[in-house]
Amino acid sequence: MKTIAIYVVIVAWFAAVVVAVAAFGLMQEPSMRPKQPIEYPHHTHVQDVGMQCLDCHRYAEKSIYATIPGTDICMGCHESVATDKPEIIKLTEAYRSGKPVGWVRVYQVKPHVYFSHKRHVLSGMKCQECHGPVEQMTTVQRVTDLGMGWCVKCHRTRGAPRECDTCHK
Amino acid sequence: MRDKRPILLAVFSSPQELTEGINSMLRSGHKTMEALSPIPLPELEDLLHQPTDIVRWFALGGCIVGGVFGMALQALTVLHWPLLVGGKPPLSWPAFVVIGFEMAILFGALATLAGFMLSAKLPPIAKEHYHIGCSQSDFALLVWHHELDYASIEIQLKAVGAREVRLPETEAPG
Amino acid sequence: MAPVGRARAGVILKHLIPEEDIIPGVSYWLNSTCSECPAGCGVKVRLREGNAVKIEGNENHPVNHGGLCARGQSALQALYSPARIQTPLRRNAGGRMDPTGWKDAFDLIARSTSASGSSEKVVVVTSQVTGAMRAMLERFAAGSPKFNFFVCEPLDYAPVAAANKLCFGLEAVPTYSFDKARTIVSFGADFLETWLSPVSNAHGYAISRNPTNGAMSRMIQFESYMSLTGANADERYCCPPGVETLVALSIASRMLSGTALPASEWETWRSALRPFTIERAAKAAGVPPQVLEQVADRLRSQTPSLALAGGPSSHSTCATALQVAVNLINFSAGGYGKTLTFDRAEHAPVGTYSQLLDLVEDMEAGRVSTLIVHECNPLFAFPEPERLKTAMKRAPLKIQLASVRDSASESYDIVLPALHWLERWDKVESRSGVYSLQQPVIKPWCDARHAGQALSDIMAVLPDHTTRMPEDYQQFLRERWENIPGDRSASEDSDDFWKQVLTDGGYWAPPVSRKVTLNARAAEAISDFAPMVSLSGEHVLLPVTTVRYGDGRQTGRPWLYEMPDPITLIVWDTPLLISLGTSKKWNCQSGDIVRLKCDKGFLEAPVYVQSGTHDAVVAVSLGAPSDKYASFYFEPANHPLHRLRGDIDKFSGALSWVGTPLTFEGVTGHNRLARLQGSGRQDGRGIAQTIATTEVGKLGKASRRPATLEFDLYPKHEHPVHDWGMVIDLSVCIGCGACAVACYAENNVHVVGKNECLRGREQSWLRIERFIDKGRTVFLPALCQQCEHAPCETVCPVYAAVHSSEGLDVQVYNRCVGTRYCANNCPYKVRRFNWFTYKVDPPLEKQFNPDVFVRTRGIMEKCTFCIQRIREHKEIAKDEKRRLRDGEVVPACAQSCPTGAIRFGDLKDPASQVSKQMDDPRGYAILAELNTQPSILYLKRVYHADGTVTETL
Amino acid sequence: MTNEHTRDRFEQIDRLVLRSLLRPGKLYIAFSAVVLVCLGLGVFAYSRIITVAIGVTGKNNPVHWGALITNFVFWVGLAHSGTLISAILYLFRARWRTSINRIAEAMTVVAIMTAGLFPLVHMGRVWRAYYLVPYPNSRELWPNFRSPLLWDVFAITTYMLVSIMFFYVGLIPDLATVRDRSNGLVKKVYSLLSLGWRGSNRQWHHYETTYLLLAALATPLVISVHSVVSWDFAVSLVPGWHSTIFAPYFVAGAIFSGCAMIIVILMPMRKFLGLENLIEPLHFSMLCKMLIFMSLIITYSYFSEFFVAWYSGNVFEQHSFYNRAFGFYSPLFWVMVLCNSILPITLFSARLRSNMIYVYVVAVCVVIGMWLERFVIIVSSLSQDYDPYAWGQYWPSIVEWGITLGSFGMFFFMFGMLTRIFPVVAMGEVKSQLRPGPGDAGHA
Repeated sequence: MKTIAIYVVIVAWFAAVVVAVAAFGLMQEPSMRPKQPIEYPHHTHVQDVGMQCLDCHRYAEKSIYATIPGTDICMGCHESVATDKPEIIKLTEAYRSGKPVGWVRVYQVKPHVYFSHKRHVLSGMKCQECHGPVEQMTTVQRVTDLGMGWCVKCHRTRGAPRECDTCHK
Repeated sequence: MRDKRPILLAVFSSPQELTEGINSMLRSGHKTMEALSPIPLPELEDLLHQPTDIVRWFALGGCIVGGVFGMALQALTVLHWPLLVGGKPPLSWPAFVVIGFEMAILFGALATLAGFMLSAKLPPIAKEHYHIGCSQSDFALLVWHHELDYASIEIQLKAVGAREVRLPETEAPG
Repeated sequence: MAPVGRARAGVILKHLIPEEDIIPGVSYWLNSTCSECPAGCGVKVRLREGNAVKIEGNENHPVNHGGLCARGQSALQALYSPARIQTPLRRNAGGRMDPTGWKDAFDLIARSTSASGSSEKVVVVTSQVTGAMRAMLERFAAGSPKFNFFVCEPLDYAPVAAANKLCFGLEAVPTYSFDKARTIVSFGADFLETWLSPVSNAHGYAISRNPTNGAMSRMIQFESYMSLTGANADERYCCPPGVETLVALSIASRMLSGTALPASEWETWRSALRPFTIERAAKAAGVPPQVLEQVADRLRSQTPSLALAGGPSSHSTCATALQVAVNLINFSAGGYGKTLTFDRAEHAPVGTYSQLLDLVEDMEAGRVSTLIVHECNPLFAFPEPERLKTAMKRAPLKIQLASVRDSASESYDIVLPALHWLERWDKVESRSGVYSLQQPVIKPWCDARHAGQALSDIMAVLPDHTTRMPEDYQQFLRERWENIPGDRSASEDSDDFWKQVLTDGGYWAPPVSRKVTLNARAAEAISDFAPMVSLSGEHVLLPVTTVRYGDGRQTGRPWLYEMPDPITLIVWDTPLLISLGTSKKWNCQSGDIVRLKCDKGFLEAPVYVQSGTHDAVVAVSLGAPSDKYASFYFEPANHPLHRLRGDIDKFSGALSWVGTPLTFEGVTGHNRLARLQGSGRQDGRGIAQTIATTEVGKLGKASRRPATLEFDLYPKHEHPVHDWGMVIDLSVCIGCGACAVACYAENNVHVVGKNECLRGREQSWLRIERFIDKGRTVFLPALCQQCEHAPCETVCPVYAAVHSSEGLDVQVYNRCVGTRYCANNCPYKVRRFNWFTYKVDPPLEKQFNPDVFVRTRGIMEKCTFCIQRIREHKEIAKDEKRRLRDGEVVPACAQSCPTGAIRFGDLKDPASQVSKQMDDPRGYAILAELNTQPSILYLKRVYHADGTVTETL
Repeated sequence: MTNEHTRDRFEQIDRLVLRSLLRPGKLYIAFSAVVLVCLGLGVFAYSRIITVAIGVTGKNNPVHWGALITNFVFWVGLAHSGTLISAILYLFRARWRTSINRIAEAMTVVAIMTAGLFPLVHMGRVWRAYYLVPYPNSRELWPNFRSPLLWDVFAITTYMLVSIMFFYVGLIPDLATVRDRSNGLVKKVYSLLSLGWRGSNRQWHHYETTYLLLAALATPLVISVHSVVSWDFAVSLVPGWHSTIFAPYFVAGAIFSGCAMIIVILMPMRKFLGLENLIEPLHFSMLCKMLIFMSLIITYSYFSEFFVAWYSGNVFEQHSFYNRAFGFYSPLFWVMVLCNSILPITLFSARLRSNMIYVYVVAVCVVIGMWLERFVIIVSSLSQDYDPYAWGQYWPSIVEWGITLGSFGMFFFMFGMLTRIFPVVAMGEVKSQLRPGPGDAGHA
């Protein structure tokens, strides 16, 4: 039994190292649900007000970026709507001061990846296919690691090109 | 060699004495014996019952499995996502030979080691009889016998030069 | 002047696309006009997310036709230079420059000038300005004798203008049409590098070099150092500096006999030219007399022909004589109206050295109260810097108005930040009738003002301000755009007009034809000629201008530092170029620092032995590398212009660059020069190939990717949609290196510094190799050959190097683990490895192309035919539901090429230009015997079999 | 030979060999200190590569491989003689191998471990080295099995595992001996390592078969592994590398350097561990003969390379070899020729061969010469290949010298550790040599 115990200790040591490295790696990953400076409730805007994704993320079908709207877009409504809510007051302050709201990016592809929102939106994909049910979320939670495996899986099932230079730049 | 019968251990000083001891035991009808020695004694192979040699089949099997695995690994992974390199087709067999060969050797060697450990019972599952001098200079013989034979065996073995004849230590060497 | 056209009211200086419609992630191209040299090439600038990321030539522009030189492309590194002047600066009591505000600066100006007497002058010293700025300065000078402006350009072309005034009564520089010329004789003019309008020249020159119709032009160069133009010449004759004049005169003399001139004038010319016999010139030049006779005969028989003079020898005490001789040659050969015209005269007049001397005397006498220096550095070009410095100290107020700090910024009282030309609206008129647009492509990131606005603001606070300067430069500029002289054709609607200006990059008024008649009084410039260089075995200093640093203003641009000089292939440094004979005499080798004595002290710099340099010449290029990003940077120890004796050509008032004798004092040290070419010897490798004109017709049909194997272990692979290919015509590649810099800009290629270059770690994806084949210099752009059987791909263990279905060798940067095996196995050695994570000084990183990954340490990188551009255009085509058009995708190198030597396209499309060129019988693939099957086909350089032969590089 | 005499000899062998496992002497501690300092320097040098970048080495374009890959090939080469002496000589029944095969195998194991580090050390992005490992991953990407570097991964891994197995299987009876002569914790450890070896006739029977099979597997492996290493070069198209002769040439070179290294190691060990009775001049004489043989083979290879380059008429090949002999790296080339082709030939003289100091000097020279051979092949070929524009020169930086020193430190440290842990001579085999066996006409 002692023999086995020694073997176990050795294996456990290596396992611990692996786990430690993995944990360190995970800590480097950006949070799946970052805290936003303004709690923007997607579900209210989509489900209650009936807005569409492209109403704010205006360039998703025109550009590689979907873009986050400036405060002027928000103020188009919030000049008069729900002006007394604390989050809207924050928004109004940001708009008045002209300082951009420091939104924390939830989805960011790696700098070596060429990803075009336009191409994906125009091919008929729904936003939710990648971003999850955003319409039910308050602050957006990331639903994928944006890893290559995630991209490849979808490209394979849909028959999208899988050439290296399709995505890598 | 699970044998519940009692065992006697004789210690000799040389392989010649050991061989003689075995021969005398064989003459007296004791077929179940095991020799312990610090060096390989090929001459015993004819005297003592030898199990069938499975190690070589392990080696052959390992090599075949390894070779096939090596080639299949390359062929299947390359076909999974055929990437064009250097103008070569996905299945560039000439280039695959090297890894197939290396895998054959690796698996063959691993299988040989596994076969060895299996057939030589290393490490032993249960406790085995042992004489500590056998890893240095002593040659020992384990004889499975019927209780009544004890005395006659001791006499016989001492006669061919056994330094001592006793009950073996039931220790696990490993 | 031509009649004034109708005014169009209401031109609004606004962009084609309003700012609010700009979409992040989409590229926009804005037209503008390059102000890096007075040539004024049209450019277009690519914008992404508000940053200017690439600058390219504007295909519609009549000057450069789409090409852009290395210096023009480096403008982005001045735009984002760490040495940009970010706020107004004023000198404090301790002599240091403190940041201040515009208002404070103007207050200070007002205070400092209030005490000055009413007779003291206010002088604006400026680099060449044309168009609206020029008009403003002219209005300023017209206001009062007290106000003056002086255009300070190291390369002034004053002798050309002076000679034309003498000969034709036109004080102008003509436009040269190299494209029409069959014989080009250049007396020292480096017209492919810096002379006048190099991109325009190169464009025309390449057209004249078309070998297919059997009428390839012949270029003959007389010069005393190896210039890029000389290296391209079919016949190059190395003569002592200054002797070009003698040669030109003798040729003119020989050609005079058949010239149609009134008898009296003919006689005047004849007597003036009598002393200049072919024999005399040939003896002085060290060439057989038959050569000169033949040149003269060719000029007459192989017409249209073109003679021109420039370069250092045009800056001599007999500069005007040389230009008159050239004019006479061109007149005799009937070139006027064909190969050179005054229809679109180049280059508005520039202040000459004698005028500058007057200004200095004024300053010394305390007659100048305020000196405003705009985007130039008089200290750089003035041969007596100490005198100028002292003189400047007499002026109570010295103001610099510049976008980037230069080497003299410390000597001003106030430094005002000017907008870079990529940040401002303006109208440029580098050739008469070519009204080029400058429009802001980015929002200014410094607290800078338009130079025109700043000048008028300064004027407003000056005492005795009587001139009616425009208060609002923007308004003034608008008026200039509304009132274009001579325009009768464009649409009445100012909105349409403005849209057209924005789309084309300017407005090109129809050329106004001007005939010339020769005036015999010009002969006086010849008769007064005295041979200027006495060759007594001593050495003469020859300041030269190169592709890299031009006239010296483009220092401080990392791309240009890392760009090898096309002749010496040395990066960063500007050594003294000497001949092999000189090096033997001095017992020194390349890299040895020598000390040379001259009238004004010493010249101490490393030497480089360059064949083709005359034994009597020590050639030094202007500009020097500085790590401070300053423009007009020079090393005080070796700045050639400060060693000039200050001789003046009396007809033009130009400063003579030739004639400073040098005496060797000894070797004082060693400085390893980073020369990028390991060896220039081909030894039968067949990398750069040439063919004689007479042989071209005998060539059989070429085949791309020659099958060296009858049997192949592996089957061929197909490219289903596209198969990208490139054809590089070595016949028209002049080696200017514009493509290499374009590649740096487009692909975020790192600049690594001299020390890393010395270790062979330069990162250039595209390089210009220089070889000699059959005695002819060949410039060979070497880049990834995108082999079909790529040796690099097979050996990569992780599929970082793979072949795309479109025939590209792509490199997946983040997959690379850095084994570097691919680079070993690349026979073309075009792969580059990131030995470190290279950093750029902010804000230079704003120029980075967001479509290209910025590689970090340990990654192999290489050219992929600008795959990001292919991708971009495929996306556009997909949006428009069409196939890619031929010529739609143009890699950065091909785009920038002034001569169109690089063609790119889809080989899958049999109608594409590249597909057709792939059958060119001159085609060959480099190292075809390795069966790598490159996608690049080179076309052999065609040479005249009876041209001169070069033995060594 | 009486029984008692046999027992005495057996026990004497045990005593002699196991002495090295006793408390370390001052000499060993001093030796370890020196090699540990070297190893530390190497680790420090490598830390420069990690913290700064691979650019701290002297490598450049075109010489992308330099001293680090030289070390790799060098150590792989050294790793070969162990298995060669052990396995091939075992198959050939060369009984003189028994005294030295353990040391040779230990050298193999240690050298291949040292060698295996170098591809990692030289990588630009070592933290991505796992891309080379074929394992199922979400990216659905596998390594490129067509790359010689991947062949290397497989070959070196296989070779390391098989060498360790071979070494270990040979050790099992001796480990049992150590187990039986020790007590306490040490006994526990050796009990684990010896896997409960009893020396029963059944175990010996399987042991013999296994050892023979492993030897039979290892022999083609030795040849294949260094062939694969040579194909790193031969499969490429660099002139000076691209040659069909490379596989046998490299295998011979590997054996050559390995034999020399064994002499280098064996001679002091024999002296300081008091193994004169076990490792006799005969062994050195045999090793010298192998040196001569291998030297002749590689000398022929040198000649053949140059001849083929000249005879081919291929300008690239011709220049590459001209450059090798007369270019920037020519001094190294000629030192290499002296060390590898001229000095070993002098061992034809029996008198010189019996002069231990001379033999030692020659062996050291051969080790140096073989390092230079790899350096010259790698660096001089790369420095001037196809495109003259891209020609360049390379010289290792201090970091590379530090790592090279560190690799020697590591090798000798690990080797020293092994001699402290495992019996340095295969006791069981030596013992069996003491009795006349079948097929052996009275040797020993």
